Amino acid sequence: MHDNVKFLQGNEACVHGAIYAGMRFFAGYPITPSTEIAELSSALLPRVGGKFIQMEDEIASMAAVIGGSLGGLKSMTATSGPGFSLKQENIGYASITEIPCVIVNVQRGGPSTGLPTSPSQGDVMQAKWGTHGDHPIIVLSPTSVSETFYLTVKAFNFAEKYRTPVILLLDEVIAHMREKVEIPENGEIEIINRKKPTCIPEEYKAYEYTDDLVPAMANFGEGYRYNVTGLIHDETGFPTNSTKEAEKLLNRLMSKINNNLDDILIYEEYLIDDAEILFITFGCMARSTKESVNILREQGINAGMFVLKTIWPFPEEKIKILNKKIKNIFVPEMNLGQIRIEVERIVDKDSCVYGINKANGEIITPEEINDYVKGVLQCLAKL
Amino acid sequence: MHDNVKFLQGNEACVHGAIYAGMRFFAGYPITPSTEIAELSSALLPRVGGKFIQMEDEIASMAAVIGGSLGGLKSMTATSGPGFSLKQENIGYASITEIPCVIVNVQRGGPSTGLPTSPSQGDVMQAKWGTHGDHPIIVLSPTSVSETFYLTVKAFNFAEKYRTPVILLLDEVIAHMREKVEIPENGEIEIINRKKPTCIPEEYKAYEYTDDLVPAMANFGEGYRYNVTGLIHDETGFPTNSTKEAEKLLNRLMSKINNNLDDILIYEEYLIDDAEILFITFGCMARSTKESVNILREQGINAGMFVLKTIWPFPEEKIKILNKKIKNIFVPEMNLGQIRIEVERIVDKDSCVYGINKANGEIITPEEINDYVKGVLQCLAKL
Amino acid sequence: MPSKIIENNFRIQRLPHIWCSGCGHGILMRAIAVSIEELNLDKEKVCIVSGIGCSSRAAGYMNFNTLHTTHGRAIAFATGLKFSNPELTVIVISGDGDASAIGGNHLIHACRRNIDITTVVFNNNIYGMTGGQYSPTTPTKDRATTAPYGNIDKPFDICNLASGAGATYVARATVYHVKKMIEYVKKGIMHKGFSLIEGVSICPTYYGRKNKKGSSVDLMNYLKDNFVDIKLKDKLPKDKLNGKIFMGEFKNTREPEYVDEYFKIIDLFKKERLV
Amino acid sequence: MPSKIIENNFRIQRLPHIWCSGCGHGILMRAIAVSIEELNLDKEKVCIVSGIGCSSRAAGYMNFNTLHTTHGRAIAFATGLKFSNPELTVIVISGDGDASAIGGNHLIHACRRNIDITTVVFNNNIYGMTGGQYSPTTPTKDRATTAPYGNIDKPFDICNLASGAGATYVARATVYHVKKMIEYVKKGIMHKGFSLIEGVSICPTYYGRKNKKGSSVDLMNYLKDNFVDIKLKDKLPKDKLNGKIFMGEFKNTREPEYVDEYFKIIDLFKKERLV
Amino acid sequence: MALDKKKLVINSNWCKACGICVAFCPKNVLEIRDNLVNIKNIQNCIKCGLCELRCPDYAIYLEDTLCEGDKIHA
Amino acid sequence: MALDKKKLVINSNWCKACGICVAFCPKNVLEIRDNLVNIKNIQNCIKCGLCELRCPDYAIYLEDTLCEGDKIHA
Amino acid sequence: MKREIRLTGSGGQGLILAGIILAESAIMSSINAIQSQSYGPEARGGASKSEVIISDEEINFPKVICPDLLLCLTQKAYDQYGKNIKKNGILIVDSSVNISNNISANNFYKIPIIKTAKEKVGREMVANIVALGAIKEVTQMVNTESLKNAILARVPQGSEDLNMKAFDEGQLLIKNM
Amino acid sequence: MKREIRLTGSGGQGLILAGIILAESAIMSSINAIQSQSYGPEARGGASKSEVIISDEEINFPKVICPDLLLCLTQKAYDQYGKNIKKNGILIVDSSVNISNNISANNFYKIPIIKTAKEKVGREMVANIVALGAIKEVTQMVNTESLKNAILARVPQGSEDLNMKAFDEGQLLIKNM
Ligand SMILES: Cc1ncc(C[n+]2csc(CCOP(=O)(O)OP(=O)(O)O)c2C)c(N)n1
Ligand SMILES: Cc1ncc(C[n+]2csc(CCOP(=O)(O)OP(=O)(O)O)c2C)c(N)n1
Ligand code: SF4
Ligand code: SF4
Ligand code: SF4
Ligand code: SF4
Ligand code: SF4
Ligand code: SF4
Ligand SMILES: [Mg+2]
Ligand SMILES: [Mg+2]
Repeated sequence: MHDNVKFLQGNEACVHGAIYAGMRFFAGYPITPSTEIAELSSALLPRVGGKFIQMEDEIASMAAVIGGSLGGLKSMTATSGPGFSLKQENIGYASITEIPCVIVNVQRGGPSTGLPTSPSQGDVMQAKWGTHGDHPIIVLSPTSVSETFYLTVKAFNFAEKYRTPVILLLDEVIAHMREKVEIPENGEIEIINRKKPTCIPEEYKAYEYTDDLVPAMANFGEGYRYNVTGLIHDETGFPTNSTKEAEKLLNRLMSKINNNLDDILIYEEYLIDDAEILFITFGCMARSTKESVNILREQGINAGMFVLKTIWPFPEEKIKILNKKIKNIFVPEMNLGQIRIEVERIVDKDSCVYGINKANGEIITPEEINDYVKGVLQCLAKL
Repeated sequence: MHDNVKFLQGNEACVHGAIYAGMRFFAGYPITPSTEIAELSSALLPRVGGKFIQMEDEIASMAAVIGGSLGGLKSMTATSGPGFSLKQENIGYASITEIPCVIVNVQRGGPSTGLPTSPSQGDVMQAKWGTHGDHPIIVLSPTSVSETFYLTVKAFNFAEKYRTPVILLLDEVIAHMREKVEIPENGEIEIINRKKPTCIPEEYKAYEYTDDLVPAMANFGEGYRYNVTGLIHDETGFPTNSTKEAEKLLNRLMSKINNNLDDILIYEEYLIDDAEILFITFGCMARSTKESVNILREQGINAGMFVLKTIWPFPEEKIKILNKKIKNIFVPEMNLGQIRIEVERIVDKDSCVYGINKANGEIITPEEINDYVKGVLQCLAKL
Repeated sequence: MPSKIIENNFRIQRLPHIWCSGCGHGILMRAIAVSIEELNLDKEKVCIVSGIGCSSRAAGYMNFNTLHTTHGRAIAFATGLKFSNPELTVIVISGDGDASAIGGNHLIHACRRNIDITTVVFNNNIYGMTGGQYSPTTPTKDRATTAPYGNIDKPFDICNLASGAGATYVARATVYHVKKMIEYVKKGIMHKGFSLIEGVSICPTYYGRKNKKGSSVDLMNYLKDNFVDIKLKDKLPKDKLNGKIFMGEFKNTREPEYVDEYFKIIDLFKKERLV
Repeated sequence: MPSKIIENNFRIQRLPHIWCSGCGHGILMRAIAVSIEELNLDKEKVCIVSGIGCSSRAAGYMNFNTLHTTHGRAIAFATGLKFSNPELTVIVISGDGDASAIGGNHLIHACRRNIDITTVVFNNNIYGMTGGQYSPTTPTKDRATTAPYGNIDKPFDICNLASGAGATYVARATVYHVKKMIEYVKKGIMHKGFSLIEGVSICPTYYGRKNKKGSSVDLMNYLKDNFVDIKLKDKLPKDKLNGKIFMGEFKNTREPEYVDEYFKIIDLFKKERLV
Repeated sequence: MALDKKKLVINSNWCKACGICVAFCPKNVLEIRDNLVNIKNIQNCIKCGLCELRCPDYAIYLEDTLCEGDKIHA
Repeated sequence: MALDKKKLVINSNWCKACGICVAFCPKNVLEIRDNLVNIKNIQNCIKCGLCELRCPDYAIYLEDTLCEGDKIHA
Repeated sequence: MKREIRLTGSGGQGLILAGIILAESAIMSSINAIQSQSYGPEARGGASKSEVIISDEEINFPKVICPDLLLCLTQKAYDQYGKNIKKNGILIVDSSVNISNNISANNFYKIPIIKTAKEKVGREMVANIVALGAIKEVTQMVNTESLKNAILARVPQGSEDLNMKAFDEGQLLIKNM
Repeated sequence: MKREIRLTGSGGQGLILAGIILAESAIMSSINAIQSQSYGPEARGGASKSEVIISDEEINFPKVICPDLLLCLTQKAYDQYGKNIKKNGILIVDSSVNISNNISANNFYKIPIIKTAKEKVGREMVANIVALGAIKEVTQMVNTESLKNAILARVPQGSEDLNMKAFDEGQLLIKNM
């Protein structure tokens, strides 16, 4: 194999992607099925002059990652369900303080300790709503090992560009399987770095309201002394009780993401043009579903597929457009229906949204999907 | 004032309700604006032979509460935003192990440390989705101090009856204001206690599949030795990797709640019969909204109000029925629109759902609501 | 057919346990059962509370009231359990990671409160369950899957930590020195207050293999040769103590116990009411 | 017009601070500023990291790189910061609750790792910010809003705890003994490794009032009369030491520092590459 | 053997052949054979119980008995 | 006073009248008057700086100076 | 009839208690009442406020929007809250407070509340009860008996006489105007 | 053409590595391949499995549903996985494994893989590579050169010859049948 062609697990591809994107700091705490991310990071980071630290728990890991980023290194942590729950408070902190970082959650069977070694997609809603209070977040979810590499790079790019925590939502299937990955040459993919202040320190406002709504970020120690706090703050970065400032801050935080949906929303359409039924899917379920679409088409059913690579923000407008034409929508998920309820909210009321769900630790097979779809179609035909 | 008439803060009413319901164990960690709940519990519990403990953090508090309940005492903890985020992992544990307990979250301005002393309703979605994995939960939210008393009793009753954690979602407004509460006589309100096994120990299955889907619960030390685990388990309580058992367990957990919506869904309707516009509201916003409805009616606009006292499970069917008649729905919330998106999902597509939102630490006033409503109505009239 | 002690104290239909061949955890679990048996405790009142880890799987095998909690939180769950029903004999089984990494805070606070719980830490110097990452007790320079170039962390001395935090009974033995282990666990259970017994275990699968320290027998021999009773500290010549690790009883004091103290407050009101 | 030392080290437009009249925290905050000033540190490289609490509000006033984090987590944030940029002088300011209740685990692990961070704990024996609940350092029997009948918890000795956990510089002074405080903070900052300085503070508003211990002046007098330098331990007669609390330097050892050790691993590969 | 009325029992279903009992038997009574513990010379056994004490899998132990000899449960 | 060229300065905007400086001044130079610190007899002041060291609000301090006397900023 | 009352001053002046007593006295007379207050660090140093709404009818919106009665015991409190008062509202300030010229309240009382507490009753601490006496006299919002009972129910044992005296002196401040 | 392969045995037998090598050899020949394996505590004690899917086309569903080729090195593994195999599938078992009578596979090979490794090659450890040799010979699924290169790229330095010998012996096991 060529040097740049590697046969990797999803977890390994994530680490390679991260280092490609410039990750030089990793803090974590082991947990199945994410552990390989920490392990490979511990082996590779020193080789590129980067730092790896195993913290005492997930809370500390998340905290250290924020500290690491503020110290100037691109930073990442990785965990699974229980650890993701523990990180929530500090994810909210990263969000309101606008400190770029990447959090990988390799989903496993929940709730609680659940099925630690089994796959699941049960943390989709948690990725958006897990911390208290409204806050912006970007959540990406890959469907293959090689895409894991690319979306990890994207995750860092988004984190830096929009100064926000980005969650990479993997699942155990993608995380643990091995596939071919072609590592691009340096420079082949654009790497984005945080915008630095250009003004003199006296004029620096750490949370300035600029046109792009993303304030320039000085790293600690670079000659700009400023304050970072999880309290509501004004553009100087100092706490305020002003309701006006609170509103302004929250608006900016939400808008810096929502104004850039064109850039942030990543998705894939497969055989959409003539589709009569539509699958909306993500993560490892996109694999079953693609197979499913192929089989259905062979059997004369015009199925199409819309794959969410960006889960949050949700590609609402895009789905609305598809929904103009396609009224029967199937959402296969390894949970009890989390993306489904989001789709239900968006579609026309003359549409039907069907959840194909399983949360027992097994991946849903193409056969199971097709059986379900055919059942529904038969039933509709009888109406 | 009569002895049973008290002038109390919402937080105090919560403690009185809890003790009335039989709470004899409280573990917590102070945080504004929930602290008075811990403080009053520390003063009152020893007087009824109950136990109060201040733990080292919120994670430990949640753990101790589960331990306390398993030891046989009705148990509660109270916190606010940041602490609620920290409790999430163990809330999931209580859910899957079916250990009754009550978690009070007095919402404050988020995200992160946010506006610690300001009101908010920003944790509605988190209350359902905060922990990893699909899981059942009941969430109640009072609109007055006296209702805080009653819903706290309900919370304990639901917890015991359905063997589930119940979240009481207060907001800073209700928690800190003082109103009259009439404490009912003992016996006036039904108090429900966990169902105990009647079989001999050898036959006891801690997670048996019974008709009501709620297994009888032995307290530790009562002569039934069994195993409790956060792993997926079969009806004996021991871990299993069987996908069939996983599915069965999750189904039972969800169904024991969803099969009893008639019992669990608490709501209030106000001037619904002839309403042309509908407010859907909860917590302190029900106060502004009621005022708003009254004013609008004086001005000839037939407004009505639906108040969620049970937020999760969501009263989907009930709202669908209302929506058959009423197409313009306003959802005033002190967040960026959390109940609104749930309503959007449910209503017919010829309906319009308008969010009236503020997340800056201020309560939305009746005037603000009415200005918004009138703006919309004018606009609609022009169409 | 298992032995009487096993039959009396274990859920034998769940044995053999999932632990690897030569894993020290089985030795420690048995030591706890023997302690309970020899103390003649009411089994209906015995509760085993554990966290998550290989060690924490012990709860599932022991035939008492067993509570397998979340990672690191066993002591906090146990605190609620003991406080709510003080009749219970509450024994926590935890790993070095469970007790001293993610669970470190609960450990030190239980030590401080001196609540009547006995905690046995199965210390194998590694995270076994997740496949061999270094733990807070992995010796410096040792290798682990997250320390491929050697661990740079300084390890905790769990007994020191517990003493510094205020525990009132603190002891250490190893899976080689099982009789001592049984003695200390018994003393710990009888001790009124928080007791911590560190049971030095072996993990041939990860710790042993990663560090090329050989089979479980080799690891046992290491324990045999390197652990010295603290009583001999002043008796042995200096050079015999070089590089040795102490075991034995490090602390055994009587201080007010948490639940007892709380009952005094409750009694205050009981008396008032009786007047 | 403030003094030079204040002007040089504080965001004076944000003063006076929100702390109550007579709150000891202001005294400790100044002591830290004086230490920085006297050490002639590059202010652009100084980072103050704090958690949540009255004490933690200090970060907002000090004119350095300041990071006001979440409750209890300051040391974990600081660990990331220091590790990512070792040129920074990282000083953590934390309360007794912040550092030893919710943040206890991060504290002991930083001690263990011996990472070059200086932590100053503003210990007022109470949760000030939330209105007077007992903390892990509230003395037994004292009253607090959550201990209306007297606290039954045994308090931590934070210095003992840090020593047991492996910190390499540990000292204590009080808001009365400010010169000592400055001396220890300076030593702590210069010390290569994790240093913990406990600054015993006063909270007249909650701790003082709840316990009827009088004004801030009374509380200061209490510190004056009851804290004894550890150096005098063996010099003073026993009865003079009765009920006294020790202050001074409890530990000062040199051990490998975390970041240094990690750089050795990085250098391993650098060398390889250079060959 | 009549002396102490104890017999040495092996539960081979549970034995994982770790060899700990073999290594630390003071009398060299045991061996691993075919990936299982085996009693190679029971006559040397002093019924000290050290094998039982250290067997991680409860696969070897002393049983109180009146007459029967040492045995293996397969 | 020419001796050490230090003057005692009060920033009354910041003084919260806690009385700490008053209580621990070795020379009884200070007092609280009208809810503010006040210099009652500067001549006793030995410029030891203890007031500055312990003032929680940085409202009293010694300033290096060439000539001017002690002063109060209101 | 709904009345909004805002009591303002500094942290230690007992205005929260005064608000509670006022509300409880209303409840004793079977009138509805809600009390609320400002929280947070700002409640510690700066101006503090206690709000009461009293009404024969159900009280929905629980916060004071524009008070019918405003009490200011300190300059800081007046500076912060003094502007916001109903057209026909009543403003009561302590005599230590300097009033701006354009007061929006029609009814305006500047009375020596703190001084009366300190000098006539002998304890500055009871200024809040003096204020209650004055408020009662100005507004007749609540029944005197109920208010007295409410005070007695809330003040520390042994201080009843002191507080009754304070209450009476407060009433006199208005009566003697 | 898509082929599903399942390699089963016990924890330490190196079947995961064998799966990876097989998949990598496919990739070297520009064929698509996915490898996956069982995880968790059960991977420690009981039967372990490594799965490979090889295909000229894109591989969507990443798990083996019903293998075209099943290898069982232990009885436990056979008991657990032996039943599930395609009608025309190939079953290869170590000679130590007892086979039930109703085998569903048409093509069935019982060969002394472990014994060969132990006795002919001299290291039980290389049974996985012996198995790869046999698989290659039975299926011709992948190119011999690629497979050899894939082996060489993954085995520890210094063990190349040993492993090449193992591979050859594996091939011979079939050739000599
Ligand atoms: C919150 C959380 N984080 C991480 C894990 C993953 N995890 C499970 S066990 C374990 C470590 C176990 O180590 P130890 O306590 O030493 O027990 P051992 O397996 O070595 O006996 C970890 C990190 C988890 N289950 N939950
Ligand atoms: C997760 C979380 N839990 C609780 C709180 C509430 N809280 C804020 S400060 C504090 C205690 C502060 O005590 P300490 O650290 O001693 O500081 P002090 O105010 O006494 O200086 C608490 C419990 C919080 N902000 N976040
Ligand atoms: S991995 Fe280690 S600790 Fe876990 S069972 Fe195996 S030997 Fe024991
Ligand atoms: S409450 Fe206590 S600690 Fe907080 S500022 Fe006031 S005196 Fe200081
Ligand atoms: S110690 Fe136990 S498991 Fe190990 S070889 Fe002996 S009998 Fe078998
Ligand atoms: S009882 Fe003692 S002598 Fe006999 S086999 Fe066991 S260890 Fe050896
Ligand atoms: S110590 Fe400072 S704040 Fe206190 S009285 Fe003196 S000058 Fe004023
Ligand atoms: S400098 Fe010394 S003597 Fe002068 S006022 Fe201050 S404390 Fe007193
Ligand atoms: Mg371990
Ligand atoms: Mg404190």
